[in-house]
Amino acid sequence: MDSALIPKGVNRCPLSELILKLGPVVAVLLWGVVAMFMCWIKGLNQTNMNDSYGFALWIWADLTVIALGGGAFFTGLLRYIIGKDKLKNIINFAVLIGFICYSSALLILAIDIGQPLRGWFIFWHANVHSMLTEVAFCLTCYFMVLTIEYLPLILENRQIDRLPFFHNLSHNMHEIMAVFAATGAFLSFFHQGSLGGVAGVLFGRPFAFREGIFIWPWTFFLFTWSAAACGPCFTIMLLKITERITRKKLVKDDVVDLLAKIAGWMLTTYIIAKIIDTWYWAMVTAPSLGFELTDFYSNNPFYGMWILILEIVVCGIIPSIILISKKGRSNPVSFMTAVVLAVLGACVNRWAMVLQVMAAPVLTFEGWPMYYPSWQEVATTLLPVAYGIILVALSYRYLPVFPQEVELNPVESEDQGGKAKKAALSGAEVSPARA
Amino acid sequence: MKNDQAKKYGMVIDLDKCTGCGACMVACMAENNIPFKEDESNKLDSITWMRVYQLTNGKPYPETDICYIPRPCMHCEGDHGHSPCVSVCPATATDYSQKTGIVSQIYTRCFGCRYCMAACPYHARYFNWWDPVWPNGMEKFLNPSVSPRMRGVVEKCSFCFHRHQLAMNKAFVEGRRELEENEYQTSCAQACPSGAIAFGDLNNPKHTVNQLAQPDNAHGGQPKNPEVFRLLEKLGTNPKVYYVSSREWVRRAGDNYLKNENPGKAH
Amino acid sequence: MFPFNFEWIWDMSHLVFMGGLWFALNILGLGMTYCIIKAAIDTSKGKGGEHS
Amino acid sequence: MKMDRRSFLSFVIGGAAGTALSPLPWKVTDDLAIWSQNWSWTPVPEDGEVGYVNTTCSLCPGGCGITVRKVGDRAVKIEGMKGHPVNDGGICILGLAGLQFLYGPSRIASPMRRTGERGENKWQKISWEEAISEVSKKLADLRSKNQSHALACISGYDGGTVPRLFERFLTVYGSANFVRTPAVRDSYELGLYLMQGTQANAGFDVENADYILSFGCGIIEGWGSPVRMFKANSHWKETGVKVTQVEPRLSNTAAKSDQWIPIKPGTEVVLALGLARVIVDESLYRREFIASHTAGFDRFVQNVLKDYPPEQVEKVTGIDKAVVVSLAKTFAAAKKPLAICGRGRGAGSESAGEIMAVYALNALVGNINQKGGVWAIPDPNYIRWPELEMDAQAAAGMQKPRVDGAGSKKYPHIRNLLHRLPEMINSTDASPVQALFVLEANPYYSVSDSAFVRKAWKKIPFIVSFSSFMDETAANADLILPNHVYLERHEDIPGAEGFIKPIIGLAKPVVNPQFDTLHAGDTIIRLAKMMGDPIAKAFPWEDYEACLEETFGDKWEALGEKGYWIDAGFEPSPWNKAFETASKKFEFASDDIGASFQNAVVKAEGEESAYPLLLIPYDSPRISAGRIGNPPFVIKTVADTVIKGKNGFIEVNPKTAIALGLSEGKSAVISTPRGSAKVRIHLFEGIMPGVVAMPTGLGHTAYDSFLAGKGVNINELIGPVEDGSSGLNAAWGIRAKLGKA
Repeated sequence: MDSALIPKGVNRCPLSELILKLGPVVAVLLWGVVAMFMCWIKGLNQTNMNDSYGFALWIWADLTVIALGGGAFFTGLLRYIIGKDKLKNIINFAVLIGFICYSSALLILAIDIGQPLRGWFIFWHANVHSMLTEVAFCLTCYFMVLTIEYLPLILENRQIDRLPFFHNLSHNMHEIMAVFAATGAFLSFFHQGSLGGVAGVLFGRPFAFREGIFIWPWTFFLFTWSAAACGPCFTIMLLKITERITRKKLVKDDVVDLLAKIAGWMLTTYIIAKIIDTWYWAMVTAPSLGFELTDFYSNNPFYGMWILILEIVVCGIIPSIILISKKGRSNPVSFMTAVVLAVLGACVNRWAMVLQVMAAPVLTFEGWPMYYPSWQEVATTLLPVAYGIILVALSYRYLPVFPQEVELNPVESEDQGGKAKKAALSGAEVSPARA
Repeated sequence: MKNDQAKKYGMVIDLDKCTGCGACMVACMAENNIPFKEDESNKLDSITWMRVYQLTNGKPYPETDICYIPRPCMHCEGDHGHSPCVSVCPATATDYSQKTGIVSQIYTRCFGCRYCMAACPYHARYFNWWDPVWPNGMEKFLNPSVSPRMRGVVEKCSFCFHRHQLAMNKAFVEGRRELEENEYQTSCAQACPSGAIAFGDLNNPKHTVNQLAQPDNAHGGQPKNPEVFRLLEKLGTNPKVYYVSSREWVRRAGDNYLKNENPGKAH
Repeated sequence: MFPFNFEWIWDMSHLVFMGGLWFALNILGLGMTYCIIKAAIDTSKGKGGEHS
Repeated sequence: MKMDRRSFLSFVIGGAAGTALSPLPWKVTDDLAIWSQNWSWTPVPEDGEVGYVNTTCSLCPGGCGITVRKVGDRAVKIEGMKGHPVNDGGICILGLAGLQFLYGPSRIASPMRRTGERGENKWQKISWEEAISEVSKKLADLRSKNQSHALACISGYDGGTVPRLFERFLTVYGSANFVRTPAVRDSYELGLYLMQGTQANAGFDVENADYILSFGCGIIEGWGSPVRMFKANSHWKETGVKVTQVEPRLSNTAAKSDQWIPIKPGTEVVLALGLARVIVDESLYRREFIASHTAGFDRFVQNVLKDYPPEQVEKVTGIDKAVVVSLAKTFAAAKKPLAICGRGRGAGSESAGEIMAVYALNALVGNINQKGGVWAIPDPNYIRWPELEMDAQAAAGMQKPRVDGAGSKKYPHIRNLLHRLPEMINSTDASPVQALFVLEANPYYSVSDSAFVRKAWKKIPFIVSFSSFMDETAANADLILPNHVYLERHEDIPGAEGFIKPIIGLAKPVVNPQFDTLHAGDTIIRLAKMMGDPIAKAFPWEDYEACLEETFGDKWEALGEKGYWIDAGFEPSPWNKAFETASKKFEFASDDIGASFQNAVVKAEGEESAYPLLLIPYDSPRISAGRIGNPPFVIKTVADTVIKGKNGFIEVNPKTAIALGLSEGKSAVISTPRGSAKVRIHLFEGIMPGVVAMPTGLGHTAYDSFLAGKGVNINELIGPVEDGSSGLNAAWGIRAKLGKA
């Protein structure tokens, strides 16, 4: 039915099957949309946030998707600036994931603020000293970059590509993509960093506060670093899930391995830096403000010492070791474990840097306030997930997201099918497909 | 900026006198059009610009002791006006006035990101989770000098800044540029039946607050009076609300100390 | 954001921050303008699409 | 086909680009932001000319002067009146919230007649003419059946022209049953009468005392005139006057005191007499007073004090005997020590024994009518209306004994015994009260043993409430004749509780009446006129204002200008003229006094075996109890360890709680011989183990949704305990048990 839109040389399930399978996802999406409008119309009393938890699930989700969407900028940086050419086989997917993550982040921000109709004041009345201003500006600009990076892929749709103008536009954009990617990397460095700065500059909150260089607290660099480390892992994780769902190999192992190896080294260096940061904070920064490390961890189930161990040891050191060793990467189980743990690590780090910052009492006569999200918060947080699944599914169906797909999954009816399939089976030796 | 004209309005609250009666809280609500809901028992979404906390010395009966501590906005000066909340507001909706030392909040500019609340260690900032609703007829007692806030914005104690404006207007008409101490008083300071709250210009040696707190401006306004302390002094927020207590455990409760730390007046 | 917004001050923070911002925006804007114009020229020359 | 698609795409993209470049989206964005800054449902207060009106607050007997700020014709803020002799600019939490009464949702907007069952809250609006004539008919009917004495009036106050008009109405109608709600002043009056022979109110020169020994007085919770006491407390801090607070719970007062001595509840009198014993024993008393101006000292010493050696005191009160001795020495060593009593706010009476034991302490140190001591303050006797002409019916009615028994042989010196009323009604088939007026009181809520009160209430056929608010009493009345609130009416407010100078405050209308209400003074005058002679004759005034003006005569103008009248030069009578007892001396002992001391300790109701704990009520400065329901602002200040949602908390010492297996926040059931209620546990180190405490003023069923349904009305759990000698309700708590819910 929609075969005219589907890229040449690939196999796609019937449209009806797609619609059937996406049905539940669309339902979740609609649930999220209902919750979103409830928040907009009735106000944020629909949430379980309160004056102690001004930042909660949403801001955590925001920081997390941006960190995990960091795969786009880092892969772009490696591909276009550093020149890791091999990565062009995964860059489209990375950009797609990045686009989803960033558009989701912007949407969540639009729900999260108390006066969405005035949200643009953050630009108009910008306070350049605020980390959040930096976040907003860089985030928006980088979202533009992602759109610019995603656009050529859309233009490569079989039908659109037939129009000469769009074909040329796509071509031209590819030509100067390095410029956009460089801008994107610049912007990403700052907004990933300023998201870390958001917590790090809070000198009234010793749990979050860090010293640093010039105006940037250490968390600024740690956030950028961890996004560069965990973002690619997230891209790989989603790639593996996509491959599992489509029951196809979409990107060759050597590409994934390269990305994973780089991510592994990033994660290793990150976790070393993070350990130093934590140690300095626990031994110097916090004590100078009257706090001992144990003061920041409570015996309640949400904010126990386990969170620190989980973040640094389980989701930091362990995946680092796996990802930097060839053996670890070559075993599919340990490889996936490492990738998932790295992703979880970013989530846990952002959780601590948002929710625990809110919860850890500063005044001596206050306790640990507890928080659990309302269904409206959960629904609006799941909304981007549903939206992401749909966008991945549609992009996969109609756009040439994976350049190696045709080669790896030759369609039997075509002439060279048999050959290509044999080649694919022989694995990594196969040279990359023609441009 | 002419330094000789710069005021630094601040408060000194005598915790020996404070009885915890709560009059300051209601005086504030009545003056500043603070909304109220049917259920205000969830203190995490209950707007109280001025909130009286109850401290205990943690000792068992009968050695237990209680102290009440009223907590308005501290109007932190931080480091040269770099107060925790002002510097983080992305939309310049809150500002530190070098002229008065008052941290302002522009409700119509605020778009409700709540970053300032995350920044404030004193929980002095409140978000309007709900549309403010006054029962039919009760909107009649609203004070026209203070605009009621719409849902979705952050609000906090303003040191009754509108009273400063009114007093300045009056002084101007009378051809004066300076205010007398009693011409500008916050609603809570005026109401406190115990006279526990003193308000005035910390820079003016004639004002009670200066005499009580003896702020050391060379050291971020730290009090020279040994019975005076500020909340969370170590964080460097440099608040302009000072507390007096003759009880050592109360002064110690004002800040965090390491287990073996001697709570002297360390710098 | 603009010098005519009243909270604007001509200080280092604004120059660095807003300078960076406008710089990035300009690259993106100019880059896209270049691509679009070039695509239009290419198209008029008969390149691309079904014709290629 | 190809061209079509191309042109369509061009159209869409071009259109979008065109719209984006036009001013339209920017204008819409801007307008939306401006709209969000001016939401029509967020009120904008109307501006206007600012003015100030001085008046007197009558929310409690404190008698404070207040200044109301007005903008146009709206009252926007209440502040303390500067220079007022009682509160000099200060104001309390309740007074500050006064405008919430004026403009509040529980105001009654017009006279109303009940249409459903009592308490169903079904009403029919009626005219004032109709309302008053309905009362008139009922009363005429009652009177014609020689039942005039079956009319009763429960009033929240008895000083000033309004309650006196009501009392006058009852008298000329033929009923002696004007009953004022209880207060600790009943006990003080009794003590002053028995020991000094004077009919007077007690004044305490707290500002000049140099040591304060308080037997459970809520100095911070609203005892006496609250703002004056706050100021005194600060004055004590400044001048180094030490305060010792004796009570089982670490109240705000105890927290502010220099020394908190926890005591087993109800044994304060034993401590007072024990202290007296030490003072006598060690000859620390002031001889110049004892020797020349007292009578019965030896008898006091012999008869009473032999029972209270420090060891015995320790056993009964739980206070270490060394503490008892040192406390006595500290008290006696002070130059101007002052002992005061009256639990909490003083909203209830105390036993005669306790009051007189404390008086005796003051007498031992000679601070009767002295600087820094206890003064007898005479009534400012300014209401001098024409003599009543009583017809036979009235005279006959007045001969009948009061329904509460006050002034009878059994209770000779007492004027009001409201707690006895439910019992008197419930103990007979036909209620001795056939018609009830309720003026500025909320007995349906505030009289203890609520279940019993409700039973009695049902037996009263005709109940008229004069309340301004839909309180529990109004909600369960048959007819409501709503009074103006205090900010809408003229009224004289004589006296300020515990104040040392005779003073009369004047309440003035700050704003016009907001609803179709009528001044209770006018209502009673109009009722009297409608009932015709001889009742009408007793009310010769055209209206209440004329009455008030005539009452004050030449003082009226000055009163109106200043807002109050004070006998600034008042000094208490010197010792040689002060005492009007038979001996013309301060009497330490008489038959009445002896009996009081013999019955000194008032036991809590209930068996210890069944009810191992003691439940005591406590007053919180942030919860108004009694006739005034807590307004929204003040409710907002109540801690979440007192009310959470609708749940009320009970304070329990952790030791007690552990023994019962209860922890913080857990639901529990508190049971007493009078009732039981569901509560939540709040662990509090400041309460004596074995004692549990609940706040007064909660558990309302009426008023507005801000107050109703929150917490428990402690009167549901506590019943009256009569002081054996005086008949006053001296209940200070009740035995109780606490179990898991």
